[in-house]
Amino acid sequence: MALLDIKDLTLRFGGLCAVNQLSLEIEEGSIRSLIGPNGAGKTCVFNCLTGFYKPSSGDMVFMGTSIMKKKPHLITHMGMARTFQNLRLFKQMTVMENVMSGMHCRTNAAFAGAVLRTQSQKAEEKLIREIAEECLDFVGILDKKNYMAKNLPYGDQRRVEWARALATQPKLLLLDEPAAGLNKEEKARLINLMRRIRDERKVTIFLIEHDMGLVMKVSEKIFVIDYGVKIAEGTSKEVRDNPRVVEAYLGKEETEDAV
Amino acid sequence: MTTWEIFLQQLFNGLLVGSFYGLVAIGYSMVYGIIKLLNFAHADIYMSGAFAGLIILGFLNPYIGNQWLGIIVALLLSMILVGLLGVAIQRVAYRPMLKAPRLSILITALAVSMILYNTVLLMTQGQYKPFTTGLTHESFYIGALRMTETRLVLLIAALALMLMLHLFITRTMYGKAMRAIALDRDTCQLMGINVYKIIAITFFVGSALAAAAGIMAGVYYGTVHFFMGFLIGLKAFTAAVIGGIGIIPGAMLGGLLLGLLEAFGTQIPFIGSSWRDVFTFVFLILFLIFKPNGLLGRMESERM
Amino acid sequence: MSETILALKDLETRYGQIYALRGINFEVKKGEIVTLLGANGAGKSTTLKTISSLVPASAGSVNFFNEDITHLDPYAIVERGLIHVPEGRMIFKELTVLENLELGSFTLRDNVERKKRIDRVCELFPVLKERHKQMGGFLSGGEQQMLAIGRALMTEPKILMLDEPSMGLAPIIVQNIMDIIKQINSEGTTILLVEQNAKVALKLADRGYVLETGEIVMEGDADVLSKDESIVKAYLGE
Amino acid sequence: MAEKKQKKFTNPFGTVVESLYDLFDKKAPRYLLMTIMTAFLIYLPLSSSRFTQEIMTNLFFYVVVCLGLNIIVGFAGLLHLGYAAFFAVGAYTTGILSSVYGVNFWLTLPFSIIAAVIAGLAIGAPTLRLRGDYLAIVTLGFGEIIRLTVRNLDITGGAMGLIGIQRPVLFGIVLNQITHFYYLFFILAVIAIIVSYRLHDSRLGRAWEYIREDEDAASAMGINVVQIRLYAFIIGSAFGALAGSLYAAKMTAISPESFMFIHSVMILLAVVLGGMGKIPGVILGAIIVTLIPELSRDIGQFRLIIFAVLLLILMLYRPQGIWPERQGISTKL
Amino acid sequence: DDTAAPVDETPEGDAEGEFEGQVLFGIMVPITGSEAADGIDMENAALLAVQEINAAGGVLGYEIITSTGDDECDPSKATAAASKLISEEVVAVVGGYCSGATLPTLALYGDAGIPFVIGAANATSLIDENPGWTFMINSTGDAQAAKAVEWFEGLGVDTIALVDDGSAFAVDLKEQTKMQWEAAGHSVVAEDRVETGTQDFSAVVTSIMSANPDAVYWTAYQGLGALLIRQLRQDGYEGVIMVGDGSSAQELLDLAQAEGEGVYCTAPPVVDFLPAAQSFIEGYNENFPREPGAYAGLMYDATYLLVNAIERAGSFDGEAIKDALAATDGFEGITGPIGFTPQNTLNRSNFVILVGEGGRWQLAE
Ligand SMILES: Nc1ncnc2c1ncn2[C@@H]1O[C@H](COP(=O)(O)OP(=O)(O)OP(=O)(O)O)[C@@H](O)[C@H]1O
Ligand SMILES: Nc1ncnc2c1ncn2[C@@H]1O[C@H](COP(=O)(O)OP(=O)(O)OP(=O)(O)O)[C@@H](O)[C@H]1O
Ligand SMILES: [Mg+2]
Ligand SMILES: [Mg+2]
Repeated sequence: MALLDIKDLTLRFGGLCAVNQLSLEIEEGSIRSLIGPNGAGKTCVFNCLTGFYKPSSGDMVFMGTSIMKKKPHLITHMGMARTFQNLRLFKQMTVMENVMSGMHCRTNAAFAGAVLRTQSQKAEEKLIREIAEECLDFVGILDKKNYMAKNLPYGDQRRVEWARALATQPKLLLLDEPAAGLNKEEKARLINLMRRIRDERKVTIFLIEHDMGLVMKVSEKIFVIDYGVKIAEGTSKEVRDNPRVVEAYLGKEETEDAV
Repeated sequence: MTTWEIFLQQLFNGLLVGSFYGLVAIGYSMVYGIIKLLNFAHADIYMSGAFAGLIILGFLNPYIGNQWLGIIVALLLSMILVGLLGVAIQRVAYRPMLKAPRLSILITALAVSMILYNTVLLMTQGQYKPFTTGLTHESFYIGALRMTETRLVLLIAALALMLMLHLFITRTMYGKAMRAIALDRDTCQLMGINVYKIIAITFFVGSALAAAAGIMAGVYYGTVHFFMGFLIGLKAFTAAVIGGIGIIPGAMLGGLLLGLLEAFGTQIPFIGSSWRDVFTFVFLILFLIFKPNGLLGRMESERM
Repeated sequence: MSETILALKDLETRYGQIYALRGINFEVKKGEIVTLLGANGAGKSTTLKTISSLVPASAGSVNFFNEDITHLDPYAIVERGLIHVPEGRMIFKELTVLENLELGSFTLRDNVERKKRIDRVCELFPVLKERHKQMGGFLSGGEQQMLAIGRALMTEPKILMLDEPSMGLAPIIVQNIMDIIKQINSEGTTILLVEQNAKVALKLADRGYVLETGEIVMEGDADVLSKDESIVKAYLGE
Repeated sequence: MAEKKQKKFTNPFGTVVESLYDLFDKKAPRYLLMTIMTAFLIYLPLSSSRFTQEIMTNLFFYVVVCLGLNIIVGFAGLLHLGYAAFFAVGAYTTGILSSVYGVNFWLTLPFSIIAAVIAGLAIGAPTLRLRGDYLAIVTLGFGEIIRLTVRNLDITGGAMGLIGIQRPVLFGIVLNQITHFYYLFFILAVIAIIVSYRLHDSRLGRAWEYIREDEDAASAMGINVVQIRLYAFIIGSAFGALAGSLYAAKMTAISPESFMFIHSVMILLAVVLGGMGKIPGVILGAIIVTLIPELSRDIGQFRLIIFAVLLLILMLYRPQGIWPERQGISTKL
Repeated sequence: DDTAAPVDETPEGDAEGEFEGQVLFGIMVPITGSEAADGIDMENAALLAVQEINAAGGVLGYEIITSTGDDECDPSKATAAASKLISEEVVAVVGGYCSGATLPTLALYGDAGIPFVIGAANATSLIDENPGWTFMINSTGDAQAAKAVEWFEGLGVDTIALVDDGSAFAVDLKEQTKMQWEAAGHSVVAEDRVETGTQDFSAVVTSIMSANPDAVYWTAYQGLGALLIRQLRQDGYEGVIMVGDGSSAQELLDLAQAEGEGVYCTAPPVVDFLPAAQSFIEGYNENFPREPGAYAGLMYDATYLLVNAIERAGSFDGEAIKDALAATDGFEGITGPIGFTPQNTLNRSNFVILVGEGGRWQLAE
């Protein structure tokens, strides 16, 4: 059975149908991409999956459980993590603290633990730090752990977001335009990183991206939506040759400009 | 009094008080709308306005008397004066704080409030002052409604001021600029908007309207006092929130609604006037729970 | 050779202790499209922000039509005809498309002229006409970008500075936007363009500068740059 | 934009203060300084006047309530304008139990906390999803509701308030001297400081900070925003209630005037002035807000104006608070 | 026992140099906050008394100096103010305006062994909290209520409405009046309350108008009282209006303007009608830019009474002063003879009924 199964998902804002009867499956251990024109409803799909928007109808089944009515924090708890299209770091906090936030849902010390400094609370704190450092190391910015997040260059801020998402120890990672604003070189590293995340950490990846070169290189299967409706799905070649996709999204120009 | 008379009377009372609330609430809302500041000093601006009106009317009395002509001239002069006071306060205490954390500017507002309030306290030695006018309070009836000329004129004046403001906001670029500044100050600068000038205008208008309300209250109630702003400040603030804070028509509507609500709420036997403010605040809380953005407020829609 | 209208001299900008610009010099001539290239954090956006005075210069000067505008307020710079479309589009999300456009011409008193300009912008971007009553925040990314450019055009600027106009846009829209920039330029507006997508940028531009950690490391005509080996390696790939 | 006009002077005073703060932020000097201060404060009543002790007791009380409010405002970032209501809840719980039902003072404390938790839940649960300033007005309204209610009810003694609240007895000694209360409030303040520090450096403390910084991102990280905020609300309220109970015991008489809006505002003022979220900052704020008006009593009628002007200048001079949470690159961890 | 000793050295500033030393009196009144007006007035009266006494040679050969503790009409500020006075080792304290704020200080003065003469505050709850060191020279609420009931009955009133502002003092008077009025077989047809700082009374006025009582009794202070009177009259209320001692200042009539005509007041002995007080009024007007308010006379008396008691005690010892105060009998103050009940309250009712005529208070009796 697929890790994530979206069935007839529909999201309406008043009269606007942002996502329309969308169905798709993400298999465990895969890298999948979602593309489509601006305003097609891609981010809305992520927002529904992570509980930020409440879908009007349909069903989303994650690891065998429906997450239709679940709050964002519970969904994260179940093993889904996301990054944001416009960076949403804790800007005034250090990189380390940012990443430590990911461990919140895997730990449980509360008031008593904090005030009494119990043994288990101390052990937990230690674990949180270890995991956070490990995740920072994984994305390659461990050396900047004590910087305040807002002082990092854009590219590094993106990495903090990835590390933070990884620290929640997810099964499924949703990346919303991770390459926006990155240059060539960084995009290449991003591809490498995504593969490592999948292979070394066994995390399934679901990606939204406008950089077609990157998308085609990294994902085995691509879904294309337009006006919230799925208009195509398949391998990068299939998608690229699909006339509907070319007309709605790619345009006539050559598009292999990435990487 | 029959129930019908009480109803009519309270309807009118509610509208009149509500329009005072509305005038003060507009200032809260405008300032909140443009720089997201809960301007604690606004209630004291209202109070200062009343005192300015009293003093100016005293000066004018020998020349043009203290009936409607005198009152109107005094009203206009003190609106200008207090408007300028508002601008000056803005310049000294708020503008340097625009980049600071939002709660810090709340504290400077508080400091300004304390300064204004205590200055008037010192000057009046804490005494109530009579606001003497040459108006008579002879009453007449409109149907079953007992009415005085003063009340009628004040209500009309308050509504007219609100209407003028509404036109100013909707018919000129200033209104749009104010809303835009509220949304994003930096981008406004990139549109060639002199943000500080617009903020200053906002303070001028808001303060002038509060002053107008203060003077009207003085004329209507006949006394002024350094403490007079406090409660109406709280109420107007509430009205602004009910209407959807930052939204100017909302403030007017919220003010009127609150005035009516209080007028009728206190006539419910169980509530009575000792529970009036409890009633107001319970209503406010319930209202916000069910309509978190106020009457005219929109859900802020943010994209992830 | 046409006249130089914008000149930066030894411009330096700091964020606290961090130097974002370490003394850069360049100039833009009338009618040109000039592009700034550079890696993440090189200081491209900071350069534009310093020119438009959103962040203060710590040293050096900016000259516009031979006037020193380094220490003017941003709105005063706009009044002189230099306009900046910032990173991330920055449209007013809770105002309608029409209101956004109107605010673009805030400095203008003449309502008739304002209407004329709105019509002109709508001609360039027909989508905006369709959506003129919609809240800005509900537009899609590409439409927001068009609105941001259209709004900037409302002032009829002498120089238009665009910061990454193609970021986050679908390929088909990127092409569209670039065409429009070309058109605006051909109608007489000088353009200073910052782009990650170096390929697209160099294709469009007359000249380019390359920034690295707050310094200009290379400059030249666009077609020369696009053949330069290091540029190809760093920015164009493959 | 405003930066453009900012003068580029570095003020020497600021730098000195800053380096003092740095000193205090390191663990070893901090412990040393704290030990010295504790010793001094324990010794103080032995050689000082009643007035000094009264003021210091008042200060400790303020430290406790400010730290309590700091959990809500500083840690969790919720603007609370009705905090006085929570120490009213504590004070009245103790007052009623002790003066009407004759319950031993110490036994009233758990009830006082429970009452505060219930009040915190009642107001927090439905409203904590409101954003920003709407919460402020709700809490303001709640504060007024509590004050007016205790003023209008019979059980609370109405406008005259409760009188005849029993003095607590500890080890057979009836606590009725100002010195007794000095030590009692001192101990409470020390506990409040320790609890605040520990909360700040814990998972819960970080969660508050995440939510304060970016609510959506926090919930995407698996943080239950409403629940964590509710924690802040409840813990902060409990602080206030405890302080209120002790206050009732010290005053032996309480009335609605002690819980007016202006008190909520003064506490908030202390927190923001000192530096939201920063524990030594909040304590400093409490000191300024209690001591300056007291010490300047002799100035008479001008003192509140002078206080307000001072406040304004301080805030303009240090917009982040006198001792703010952090600046520049953090060296924490 | 910490008996306050007089300060022994003579300060340089003393021009006459005849005094043996100085003795410190405390004055506790609100001089800031919402009740500052009356508080400042009371402070003035005490200062005037001290000035006169010093001019006449001081007390026991000592010059009186004063220290003011500002209670801001707030209980917690009041305990700080009281502590301040106690720490400064005052010999005795005069003052006490807001009953609520005065209440928690009684125990403090008691513990410290400092006699406290209250010039104004008169809620009945003060009696219960008095540890024996407090002396109230203003009649308490019940005496005032009795006076009000008596007067209403004389006017043939049967139904009344009671309005207060929620302050301890006003609620106390209201409760007392209600109890006594109902005990006398009449009915209270409306009870209302307004918040301090309210300007608009239309709700109260409307509910009074619909209950249509023969008389309205306002038990709180003049500022709000004037507003109530104006709004009642302007809305056409034609019954009797009476106000309590909190509103007995001339200010009430100034504020109520034309509508103040015919309003009654149960007043403490207001100086204007006291033949013995004429020189006080002159002295007050000379020294301060205002008219003496309702409690100025009592405060002036409180100060003189204290000095009198010290002289009778022959020492500055707290215990001795307390005993002397308790033994006071027929001390002739400008407000009338003063003596105390076993509970240390005034042993007679000193209330008078005033009526507003031509914009001034006149004795109605
Ligand atoms: N909160 C909202 N209220 C109303 N409409 C919304 C809301 N959020 C999104 N929309 C609309 O839903 C549609 C889809 O938006 P979405 O953000 O999912 O697009 P997208 O595919 O991510 O585009 P892009 O590539 O530009 O990010 C758009 O037309 C947008 O205007
Ligand atoms: N507000 C700020 N505070 C501190 N440092 C900043 C700030 N803004 C930018 N910087 C730093 O200044 C440097 C230049 O940033 P700038 O945004 O100009 O880069 P850029 O060339 O536009 O990069 P990108 O392609 O990622 O947009 C970076 O190192 C960045 O970290
Ligand atoms: Mg998107
Ligand atoms: Mg940039």
